[in-house]
Amino acid sequence: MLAEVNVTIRRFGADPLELLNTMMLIRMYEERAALLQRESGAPGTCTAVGQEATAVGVVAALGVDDLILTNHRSAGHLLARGASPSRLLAEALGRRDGYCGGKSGSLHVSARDLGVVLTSTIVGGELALATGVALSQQMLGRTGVVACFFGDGAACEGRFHESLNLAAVWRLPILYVCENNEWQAFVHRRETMLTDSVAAWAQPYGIDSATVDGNDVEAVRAAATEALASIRKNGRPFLLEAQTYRLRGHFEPDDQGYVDQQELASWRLRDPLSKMQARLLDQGIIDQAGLDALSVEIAQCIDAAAVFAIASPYPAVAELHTDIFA
Amino acid sequence: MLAEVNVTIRRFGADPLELLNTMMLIRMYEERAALLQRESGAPGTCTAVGQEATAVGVVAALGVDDLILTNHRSAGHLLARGASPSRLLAEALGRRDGYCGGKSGSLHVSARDLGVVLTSTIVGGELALATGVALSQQMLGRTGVVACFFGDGAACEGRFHESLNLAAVWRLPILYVCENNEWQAFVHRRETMLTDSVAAWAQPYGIDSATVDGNDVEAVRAAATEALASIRKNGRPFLLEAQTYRLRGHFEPDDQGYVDQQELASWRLRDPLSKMQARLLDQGIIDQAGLDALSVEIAQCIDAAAVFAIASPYPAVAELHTDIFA
Amino acid sequence: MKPVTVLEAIDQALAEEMAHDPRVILMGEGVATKRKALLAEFGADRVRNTPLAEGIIAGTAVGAAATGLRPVIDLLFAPFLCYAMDELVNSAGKLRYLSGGQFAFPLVAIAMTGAGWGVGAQHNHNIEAWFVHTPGLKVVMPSSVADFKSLLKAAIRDDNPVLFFVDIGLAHTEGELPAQEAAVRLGEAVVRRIGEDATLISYAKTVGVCERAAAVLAEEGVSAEVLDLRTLKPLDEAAVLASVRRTGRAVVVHEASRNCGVGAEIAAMLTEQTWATLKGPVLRVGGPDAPAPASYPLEQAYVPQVEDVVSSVRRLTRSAAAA
Amino acid sequence: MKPVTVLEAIDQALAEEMAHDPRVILMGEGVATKRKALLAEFGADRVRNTPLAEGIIAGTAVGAAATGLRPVIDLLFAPFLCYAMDELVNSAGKLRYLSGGQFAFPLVAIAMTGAGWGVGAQHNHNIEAWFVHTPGLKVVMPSSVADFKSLLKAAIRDDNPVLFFVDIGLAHTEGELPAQEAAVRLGEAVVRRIGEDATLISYAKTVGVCERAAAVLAEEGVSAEVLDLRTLKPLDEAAVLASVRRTGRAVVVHEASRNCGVGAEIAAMLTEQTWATLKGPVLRVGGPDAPAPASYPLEQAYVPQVEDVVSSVRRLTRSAAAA
Ligand SMILES: Cc1ncc(C[n+]2csc(CCOP(=O)(O)OP(=O)(O)O)c2C)c(N)n1
Ligand SMILES: Cc1ncc(C[n+]2csc(CCOP(=O)(O)OP(=O)(O)O)c2C)c(N)n1
Ligand SMILES: [Mg+2]
Ligand SMILES: [Mg+2]
Repeated sequence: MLAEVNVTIRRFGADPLELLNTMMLIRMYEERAALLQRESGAPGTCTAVGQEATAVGVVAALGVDDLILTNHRSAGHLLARGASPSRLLAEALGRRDGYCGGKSGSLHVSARDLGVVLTSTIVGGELALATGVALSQQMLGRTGVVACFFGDGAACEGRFHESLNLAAVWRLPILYVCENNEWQAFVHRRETMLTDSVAAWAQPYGIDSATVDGNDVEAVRAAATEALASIRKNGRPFLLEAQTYRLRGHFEPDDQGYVDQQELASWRLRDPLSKMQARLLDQGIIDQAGLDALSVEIAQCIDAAAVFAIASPYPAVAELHTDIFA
Repeated sequence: MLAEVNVTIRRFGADPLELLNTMMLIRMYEERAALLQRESGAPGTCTAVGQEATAVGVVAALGVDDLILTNHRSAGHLLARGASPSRLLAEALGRRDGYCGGKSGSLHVSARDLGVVLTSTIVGGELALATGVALSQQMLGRTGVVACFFGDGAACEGRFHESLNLAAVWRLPILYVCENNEWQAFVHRRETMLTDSVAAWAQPYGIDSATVDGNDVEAVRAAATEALASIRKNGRPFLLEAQTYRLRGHFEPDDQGYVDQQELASWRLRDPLSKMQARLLDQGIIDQAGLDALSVEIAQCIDAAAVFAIASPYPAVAELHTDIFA
Repeated sequence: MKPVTVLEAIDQALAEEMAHDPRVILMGEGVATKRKALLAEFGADRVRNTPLAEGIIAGTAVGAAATGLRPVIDLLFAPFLCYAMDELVNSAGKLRYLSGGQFAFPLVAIAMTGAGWGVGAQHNHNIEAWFVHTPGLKVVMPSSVADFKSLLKAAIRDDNPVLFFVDIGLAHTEGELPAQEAAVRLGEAVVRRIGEDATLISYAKTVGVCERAAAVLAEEGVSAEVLDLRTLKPLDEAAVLASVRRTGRAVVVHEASRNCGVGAEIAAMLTEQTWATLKGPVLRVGGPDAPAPASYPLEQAYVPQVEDVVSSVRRLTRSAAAA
Repeated sequence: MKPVTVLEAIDQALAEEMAHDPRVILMGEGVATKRKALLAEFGADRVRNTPLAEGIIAGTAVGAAATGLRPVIDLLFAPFLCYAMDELVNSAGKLRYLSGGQFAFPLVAIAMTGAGWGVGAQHNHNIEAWFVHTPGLKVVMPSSVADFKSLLKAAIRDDNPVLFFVDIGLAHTEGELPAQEAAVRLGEAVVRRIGEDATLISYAKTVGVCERAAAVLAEEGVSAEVLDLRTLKPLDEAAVLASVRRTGRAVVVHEASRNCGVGAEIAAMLTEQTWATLKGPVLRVGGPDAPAPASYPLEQAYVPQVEDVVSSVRRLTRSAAAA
């Protein structure tokens, strides 16, 4: 039985359960992707376990016309946007039914139909491309805002400076979303900048910014909603920094031996999924049985995705020579 | 009669006349270089007419152990540091007796003996190299600070961001000197950034900064002296922004047809040479006759330099293949 | 018709394509200042001065190209492309492929290079071979006024990223534009002079060097064909092969360093594919493996000389079995 | 001696050179995290994690090299060099020349490339030919564990900027280090297998492909010499010429795209210089002119295959006058 292939943009309603649900899907997807990688030696995967609230909170605030640029840690953004776990996993495994026909693998997945465009695994790549995408929006009279996800590491690349400055001067409709997860591969953010908040770098360009608890999905959604409103109203870019933490390693496998165990433990206590589950249990929106049922349902979906992905054939060798020129 | 070839670093004393004197030398040098370019089709020269107070003020504040990195508009920095007008002009004309044997031409003149190192005409190049030079100073226990001259245009390049951030994190002894001359080749600075002051971009990196009237040589010298003291005391980089104006065109010849004539006129009134001359006349430090004599003396020096430069032969064609590898 | 310079031909191409297609926009450091007529005709929205930052200029072009615009960017001098390599190579050249064909990148990046202005190696570096070596990019480097115009138009209409190099030494040369413009496609070489004994293969400024060499050779009774590649990628292999199969001798001439240059590719390709008909080795005349000096006489000596080309042909014609 | 991997050999070379010369420092994203032993031995001053910004890492290295240090920078994957091109090409490669010899740039930039990890074209792009084409830079790309160690040491002792490429496919291969280390200089090729009928010229991972092809050919009675270039610039022309003058047949093999690759240069050079002794055209086996796909089987198919090399040699040996 193959999982259905979803190509429609997910529209989030007011139901907070949907936020939780999506975060759980992402978590289980990424853990499965990591497992598959270990078992079958699939191409190197970067997960964003611990950062689900940022992905879901921001994407939930977007409209269907808005566009997304993402990077090497894209699964959360794609799944929140409605990507099919089956096709995403197929792509991660380099299979024909993946979003990019298997050519991307897990590192540069775009899904144009979902408005997830031009994913680059060059750190900073998304910052350089976002201005162009936003210029198209602006000049071609499209209303959608461009949400550009990037890390605290990308903020150290020169393109961050060039992109923010140009976006400010040209008043481009970009929501810069910095997922400050305290890590830049194997380097702690603290070693790379004197400030703790990347948002502090936005103001001198004339870009408004805000910092939000990136592990609180409802807070992120609210902050992103406000930021988007500000962009649409003022016709100026905005930088939203989500303060979060990369709970797994840089890529799979990574024993995280270099991570301060106390810091890691303290952030584990702030796991965005547990946080939201506790909140919804607390508010009586769901009970433990409901949660368990949800877990089972999502696990089944991920199982089906894995079956689909593994069953999907590799692309034909002739594909080596296609899609080079238009 | 050839002008003497000066290879010693100029040491500025307390005498304000020396500042004026040096500014006049630079002005006459650059005007002659522009003239020679027109007449003899010498390689494209960028002058910094109108910015002499910045060059002289900063260089006068440097010690002999300090190093300088500069760019395409380097004549002022070099001459203030004690470069021989003869050898500099020879270089601009691509002659054998130039500081770089004629291979540089006017655009990338280094003079290692004067501590003017690694001049790059790639805008932003000096920002990328300065961190390394400063790292050598720091690691090899040298006390000299690295003065890095760059324009408002260079501040738009990503390397500005990368350089300042790294210098802040590694506490590198760099005096960043932004010569904000309102122009970036044929683009007005106003078109390229929302802020009027590049110094505003320094603070978020944790870099102290100051803005100074770049057309007042004594003010610049005082500000640079303070900045250098701060660097030596705190072991942290500093950004000094000199607000000035490019009175001639981007390069020679340039009719400046694109320049707002009112803006240009208003800055002509603030010519750093006239300003300093008026001040010294006013203070009775020099009289008009003294000034006239000074002019004549410097003009003779520049004449001699021109004779020297034009008499200097072109490098032998075999030089095409030297100095490639060490 | 009044002769126009290469720079004017470029302006004409830009103006005509911008008039033809509202999606065509022009961006770069000073384009709106220097190309006032374009600014006046098409407005500040479509003719955009940018901050001084080649990376984001290129990145903006790449992002815009993928989403509906057809940007032309003026990156001034070829060495400045070093700041835009990620956007050109890793994004424009690869993201169509890596996305399984979801995006196309119709954009043109213009840059000047070559000897002539004495500006030195940080303004003059013939790096076209880098982009020929790189997947997903096209590379154009014309030699005639007419080609500058028609090939720039073709580059703008192409749905792929195109690097368009302007040889500085040609910038102010004048030429006639044909009354009836020929529709040239990218990837078509042209024979500049017909010959039978040897083929001189070149592009940009050194096409002229080859033409002068051919004239010298003609006096010696050697008839040299001069082939102007015009587009370096895709390479008009058929034209190169057809000529060399006929003449049996080839010299490739360009100002870029020989080492891994376009001449190396053509020499290797010709040797592989025309071995049986070759009367001698394919020879190369190219710039030295050195940065370009600013000093004028050195800079001139950097460029392949007529005499070098002539003596290469002599080497091929005088010894039946050369080397 | 216990066999070590390529990555361990690199670590040993770094450790030994840092011990040998206090001016040697190591910088890069994560070098202090990943090379803990070096950090422990030489301290945080000499083993430096950096912000994520390849341009300034390279620029810092270039500035430091000119003023007394001997930096080694780890730029991770070759495509990331796109962010450091200005510093490597315009500064390290040109500022010695443009300054009339005032500065030298003793630095090494390490980067991985090549198929093997399924990471796709933004991590895997064999761009060594760019740097071979560029003045003022040296380029090293070893194939054996012993060479990774000795050539990295030689690169660090060289007074020029050196690009040191690590073929990903070799990273975890094991090999013995010689008890008595040979002092290898940059610019020396090595014969991996002696042969008489054809020379297989290669570097990095495809040296192994050539060795396997030579074994297959041996069964057919064809004796192929395998030459490992090791250094791509300066190229050991003498070794290449000596071998091909003897065998009269040559195939150049590398994973990088053929178009303007190192194979093109060698083919062109050989044709020019050994024309009289060549028994057939110099052939090239190289990667396609396409970005590297992530999908594992496609990525494997991207790499030159033993069969391609074998059939190229067969083409040369079977037809007296090939093509
Ligand atoms: C230009 C470039 N340099 C280095 C890398 C290798 N790399 C991949 S992810 C990563 C860390 C990125 O850090 P950050 O931007 O904070 O994003 P995060 O991974 O934390 O989400 C690095 C160094 C890369 N892909 N591109
Ligand atoms: C990377 C790069 N881009 C463009 C140029 C061409 N160019 C030379 S000077 C200049 C303007 C520089 O402006 P700024 O940094 O403000 O310095 P200024 O010339 O005003 O002193 C430009 C665009 C260059 N040399 N290098
Ligand atoms: Mg991070
Ligand atoms: Mg300026």
